[in-house]
Amino acid sequence: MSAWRKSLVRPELGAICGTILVFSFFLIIARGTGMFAPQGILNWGVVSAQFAIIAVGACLLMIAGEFDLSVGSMIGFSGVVIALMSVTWGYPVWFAIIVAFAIAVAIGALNGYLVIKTGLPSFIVTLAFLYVLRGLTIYGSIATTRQTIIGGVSEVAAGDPIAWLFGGKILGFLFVWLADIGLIGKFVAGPRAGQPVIEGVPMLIVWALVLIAFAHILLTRTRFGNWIFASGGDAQAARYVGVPVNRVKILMFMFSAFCATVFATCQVMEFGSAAADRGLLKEFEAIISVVIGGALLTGGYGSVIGAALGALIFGVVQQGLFFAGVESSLFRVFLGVILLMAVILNTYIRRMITGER
Amino acid sequence: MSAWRKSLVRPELGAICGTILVFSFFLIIARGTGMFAPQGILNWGVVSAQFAIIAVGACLLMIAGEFDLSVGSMIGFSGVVIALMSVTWGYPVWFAIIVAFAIAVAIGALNGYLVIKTGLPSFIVTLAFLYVLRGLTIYGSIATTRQTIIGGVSEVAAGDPIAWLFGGKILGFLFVWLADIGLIGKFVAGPRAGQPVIEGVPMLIVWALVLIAFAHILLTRTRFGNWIFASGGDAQAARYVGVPVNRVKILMFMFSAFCATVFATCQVMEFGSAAADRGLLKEFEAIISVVIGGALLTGGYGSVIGAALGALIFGVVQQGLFFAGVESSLFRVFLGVILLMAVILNTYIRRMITGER
Amino acid sequence: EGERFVLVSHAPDSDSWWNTIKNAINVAGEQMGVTVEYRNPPTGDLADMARIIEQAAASSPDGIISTIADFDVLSGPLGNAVAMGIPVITINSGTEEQSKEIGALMHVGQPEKAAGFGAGEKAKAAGVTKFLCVNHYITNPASVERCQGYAEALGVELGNQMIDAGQDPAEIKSKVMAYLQTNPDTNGILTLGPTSAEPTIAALNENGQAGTIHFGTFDISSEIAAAIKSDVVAFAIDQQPFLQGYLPVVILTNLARYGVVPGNSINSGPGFVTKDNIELVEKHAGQYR
Amino acid sequence: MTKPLIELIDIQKHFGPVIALAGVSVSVLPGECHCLLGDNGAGKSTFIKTMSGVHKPTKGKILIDGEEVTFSSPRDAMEAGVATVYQDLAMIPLMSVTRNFWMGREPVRKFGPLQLFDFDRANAVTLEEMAKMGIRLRSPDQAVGTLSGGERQTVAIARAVYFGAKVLILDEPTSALGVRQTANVLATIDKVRKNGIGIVFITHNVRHAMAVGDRFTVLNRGRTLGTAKRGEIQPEELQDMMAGGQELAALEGSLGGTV
Amino acid sequence: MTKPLIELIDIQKHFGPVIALAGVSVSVLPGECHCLLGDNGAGKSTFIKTMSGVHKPTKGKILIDGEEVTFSSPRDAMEAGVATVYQDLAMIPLMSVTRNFWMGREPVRKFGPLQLFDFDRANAVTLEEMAKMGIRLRSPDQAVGTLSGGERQTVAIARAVYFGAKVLILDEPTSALGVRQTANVLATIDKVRKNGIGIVFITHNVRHAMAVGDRFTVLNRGRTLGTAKRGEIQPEELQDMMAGGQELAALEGSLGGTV
Ligand SMILES: Nc1ncnc2c1ncn2[C@@H]1O[C@H](COP(=O)(O)OP(=O)(O)OP(=O)(O)O)[C@@H](O)[C@H]1O
Ligand SMILES: Nc1ncnc2c1ncn2[C@@H]1O[C@H](COP(=O)(O)OP(=O)(O)OP(=O)(O)O)[C@@H](O)[C@H]1O
Ligand SMILES: [Mg+2]
Ligand SMILES: [Mg+2]
Repeated sequence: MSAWRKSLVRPELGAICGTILVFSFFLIIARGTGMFAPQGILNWGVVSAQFAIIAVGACLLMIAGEFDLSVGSMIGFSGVVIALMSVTWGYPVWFAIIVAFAIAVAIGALNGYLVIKTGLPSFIVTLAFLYVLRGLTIYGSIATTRQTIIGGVSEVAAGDPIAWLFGGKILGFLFVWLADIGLIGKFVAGPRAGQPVIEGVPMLIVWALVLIAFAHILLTRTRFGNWIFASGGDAQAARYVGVPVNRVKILMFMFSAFCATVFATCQVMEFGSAAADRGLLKEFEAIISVVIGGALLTGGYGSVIGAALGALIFGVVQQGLFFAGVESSLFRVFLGVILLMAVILNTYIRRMITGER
Repeated sequence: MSAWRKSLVRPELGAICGTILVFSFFLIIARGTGMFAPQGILNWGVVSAQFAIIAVGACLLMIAGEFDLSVGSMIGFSGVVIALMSVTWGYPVWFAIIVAFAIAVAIGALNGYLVIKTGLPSFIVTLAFLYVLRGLTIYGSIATTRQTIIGGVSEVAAGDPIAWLFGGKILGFLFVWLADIGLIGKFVAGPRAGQPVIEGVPMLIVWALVLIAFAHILLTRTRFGNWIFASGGDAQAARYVGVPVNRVKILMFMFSAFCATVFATCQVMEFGSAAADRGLLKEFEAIISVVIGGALLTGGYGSVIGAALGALIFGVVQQGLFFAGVESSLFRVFLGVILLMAVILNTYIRRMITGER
Repeated sequence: EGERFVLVSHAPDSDSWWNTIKNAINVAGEQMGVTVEYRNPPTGDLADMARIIEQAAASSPDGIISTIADFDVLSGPLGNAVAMGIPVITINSGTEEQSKEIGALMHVGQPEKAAGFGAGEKAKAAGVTKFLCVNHYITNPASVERCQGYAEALGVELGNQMIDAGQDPAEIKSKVMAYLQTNPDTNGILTLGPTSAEPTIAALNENGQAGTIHFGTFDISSEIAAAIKSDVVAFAIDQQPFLQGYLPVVILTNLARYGVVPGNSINSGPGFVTKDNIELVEKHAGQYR
Repeated sequence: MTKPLIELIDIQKHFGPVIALAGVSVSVLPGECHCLLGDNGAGKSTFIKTMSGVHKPTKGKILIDGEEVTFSSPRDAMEAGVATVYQDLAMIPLMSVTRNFWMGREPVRKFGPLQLFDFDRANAVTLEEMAKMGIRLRSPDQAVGTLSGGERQTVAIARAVYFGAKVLILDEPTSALGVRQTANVLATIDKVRKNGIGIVFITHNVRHAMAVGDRFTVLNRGRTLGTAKRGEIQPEELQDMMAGGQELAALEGSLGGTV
Repeated sequence: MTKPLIELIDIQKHFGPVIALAGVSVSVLPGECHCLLGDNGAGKSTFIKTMSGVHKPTKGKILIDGEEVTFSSPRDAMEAGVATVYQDLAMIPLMSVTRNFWMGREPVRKFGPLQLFDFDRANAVTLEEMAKMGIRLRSPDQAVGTLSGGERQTVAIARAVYFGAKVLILDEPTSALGVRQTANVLATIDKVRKNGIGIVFITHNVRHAMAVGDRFTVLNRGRTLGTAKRGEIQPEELQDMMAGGQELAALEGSLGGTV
């Protein structure tokens, strides 16, 4: 294999090709629709960032040999915990957020503990939690507020020291400048007339980038990353050379729950409300992003960059079809077809890399 | 192991215990509520029969070593095919039903073919079909009728030679007689005053019983049943002794699609309409029933009777909570907990039987 | 000529009720010679809906028509669209006040709670004291509000009278029958749309209580129309979705072409469909009604 | 000389660039035990997989009773009377002994229009055949997973024997067995052979081979080093040919200097 | 006499009712190659798993440099200088050679507050160590799955050797190797031994054992048949003890009468 070929043949190759293809497609199809204007980019950027946040958690967990179907329910659960605590019970928002993270991570640990202790497939254990968490979320919000949506978080979050980390926007000055030199538009009416149409980069995107960078470095550049690969590749072999496999797996379940809670908190802070139905089917979307990104469903192989690209493809296709004016129900058809094609391509690439038969 | 113990320790033991437990529980909790009156029995009987129909398909498929996440989408798809063909395009209902079965079974075969040919996990392939089929269903019904609920099937189905097989009721005379001798009540008011409270046994229940009997005999008493076990237990070993593993697996995918279509057809015939969102998450419910019934997620082990009892537990718990007046959103929590406990118990029983470590 | 508008709903792909609105925007689009795109979050996730509004704004249309399914979630993106100089009309769920706060031109529709309240008032007049609200979409806030409004009009606690019915017709039917069997003193039923109404009608037919319980529903379908005619269903609350789709397109077109716009919000409903006016409704049920 | 039951002539098998077999000819006579020996990777497994229809040979002929045949699946080979017991893939632990025993050849009984698995007969035969092999089952319903590794191997052999194959291929049947069970297997091989069945016995263990073998073929990197009759060759020679004895001897010498 | 590196005294190990080890004592001296031989199921694997911290002995003592220790995990054993190469579970095919080589003992490099996997050093060392074992890697990023079975085993041995274990346990390292790679492994064992490391070498192959062994212990049904020094015992005796030779001889005799 030449150096050139070697640098090319990597787990995320399929996702890279996919990304190029998808962008070329939409550059042709949806050129004039504003999809690639600054605002349009921000739009699919935010959607992709959302997918990326949960995909990163699912990716490391999948490489460690497990997966988590309770991600979607966890998103609804964490959001409702924050809203209940801050709005209904009047605790400060920063406290509500910390408690939500603590509970979510503890549930992730419980997930992991059950998988390790009972030796059951994570499919079953986390499927049980998919139902339990969603049930608790609906029950909790109805029992306390007689509603499944709890609003008013924005008001109580104003001036909170942590809330900004999830709902804020940064680099605003940059967009003011860009608007001044005419590169992006300004609002022309309403109370915000004169301000640039893009207020700043939402913290959601920052979180996505930070999590991707963190997970990528963790996975590829640290000792712990090697343990993640080893735990998923062959848990027994890893144990024999002293890798603390159980700890690695439980930590990855916790990380997956952490990512789900980041997702939930950003959403609650941005929109000011939590609803019991948030995150429905997001577990599948996370798994799909990861698998499109070249990871192996059975563990031991994959790439965070690939998963992030998978999320990008997911986001761009979803929003791009809207821009292109395609009937939205066809999105699912596209998604299924992309998934199948990506997996077949990835299998081929993986065999080339690993000599698997 | 004594003969007594031996006759007891079987795959469905866990489900049997669960059934006894669940019934005892509701006999205590919901005794006075009419849950165990004839009408109440019919009530949870129908719900359980629905679960059982898809659980049977999922059970054989799971024993053959694969599973099918597209069951729920297939339910929506088949229903819409029938309604579109009969109501919108005016074909006779029997023809629409036959075409729906043919298409569904063909898609099942395609699922199986892709799994066999690409060697991909069935999780991924059928996840793709979950999205593709749901997308096609919604798109198809909107594109042709601008609606996602297509009604009016009852009118066109009147007098149809096949429709009755799915939507009819049998043994009506029995209930008239039972009402006459006073064993069951009669309507005292309303348009049907004087008729027995139970009109007959819905064909749905008949289908469930027939499918359970068929699958149970197929699995435990025939040569083909042995091939199903062998294909799921160790495909390679089975191939070496001449079991046509690929054919077995593809046939089981087709059977699973067949069961989904039975489910869909019964529903369309009973309610007179098909909706594109029917069957949402039914794949999980089928898998849960099967797993509660003692089958092994990875194949090669399980029991149709167990799966049927799993469906019964599912239906009784769901309806029982209503009879007992428990907050209905808690059902999901119960379900998750039952699933976990059942699987742990089943794992223990299985190890006892198979000497697995 | 050829203006482009985007209508964003909160309904999942599979929600049948919105077809009337889709038909309305087609009719209006043809009549006015404009294109109207219909967009919705595929799973009904309101956060996704916010993204779609942002995306619609980014494609700089000549106007946006949107629901206010959740003011908290949608006020931001809709406000931004207004600030970008895009005319916005809000429809369906949401209140006039919320619409004003966002800066929209007007609101065409009826608030959910008030609609539920209206249904409750009718029920109260008919002597309903204990009721069942069949919620097939428990995770959707609007549907909970309908039940809540109904309960308030009756002056009773909602409590366990709202059930989480799920979307499967057989399960809805069985749950309704189970509920009625254990709560035989129930004398009122509210369903929130065809998905829950049709199995409930089937349930009442089967347990012989058809016509003996005061039964109100939201929205209309051919099955519901038939049930109204046979006295099983007392009324269907029709917020006349056709108007919610049709009027905004016409208004936005006129605004774009001639700069004229009505000064006030428009109440498209509630219209109560009863046996008296069912004939006309039935003809267009599911299409224009 | 008796006519061979099966004759493989100049079999070649390539896996892409890998040449697993480069022209191997072997024949099996009725009632003989033909031992196939060879170092790891010599191609023994590939060769017997070709013989039993799992692989199609890239080149070469297979003759059964003198007539050329082509096997397109293991079933074909089984039907032609070639049965194989694979070392790892013989049994499915989750299934009962009876189900395993009859897997792929289930006896059926007519029940009206139905063709049912004839469990009465199947169980009876299984118990009987296992008893012949010296294994007393608690019950034919017992899962194979509850048997010891050796017992599992024995079930597999009993099965192949029972189905009256004309040629019985055993891929390292003794490598996972204890001494007593090995002795049982070897004794069984002897019994089977006396019924006129030809046996292909693959092993690493020269002692096991010498105990029952009539002819010995050594494979080396996909080629035969020739076939020898019993008595024509000494265990030591066989051991040397098989384990690359000369090279090892050289190694021993070189190390010997340093120890 | 030199002091043993590790001494296992009267080790017993029961799995429920199964007595896998019924009192085995073995010691390993610095610079010696101690061969552990035995029939299948004799308890060899169980014994070395006890030595390497995977199993806790039911009874018995483990002394390292004369002091009693208890291993509660493989990590403990590794840290005490006992490294093990398992036959099947040595390598993870999906991971690169470097990642496998360092698995569980990754070298880290400080990068600000971060502790990063030091790939430069890891790759360099891996390449070098593999070269020492006679394997030229295309690249240290190469997945282990692309190596031959023999090469994989060699990586595992190279790894254990590199980590400078005081005691190196090899569980049938040669059973999946061709002759040339076997010779390589044996030569490596010899090299390692000369650095004063004690080696426990488990094998079925008496020739391989004789080539490098200094002492030989034969296990049989969880018991030792005693330990012999090199030169005190002949290969034939060893073979007989190990493979239950007498029983086989008897069998051969009984069959001989019938052939
Ligand atoms: N499916 C395959 N694809 C590619 N190469 C293969 C395949 N099967 C076998 N080989 C190669 O063919 C050669 C012979 O392998 P084979 O398994 O037949 O040896 P063997 O004599 O049975 O060895 P052992 O004693 O280890 O069982 C080896 O080099 C092996 O790598
Ligand atoms: N985890 C376990 N649970 C129960 N019994 C076990 C376990 N591990 C090993 N045994 C039993 O202990 C005995 C010794 O097995 P062991 O694997 O140590 O033998 P061995 O000498 O390594 O054989 P081989 O040459 O086949 O590798 C066997 O009877 C085996 O069945
Ligand atoms: Mg082999
Ligand atoms: Mg061993």
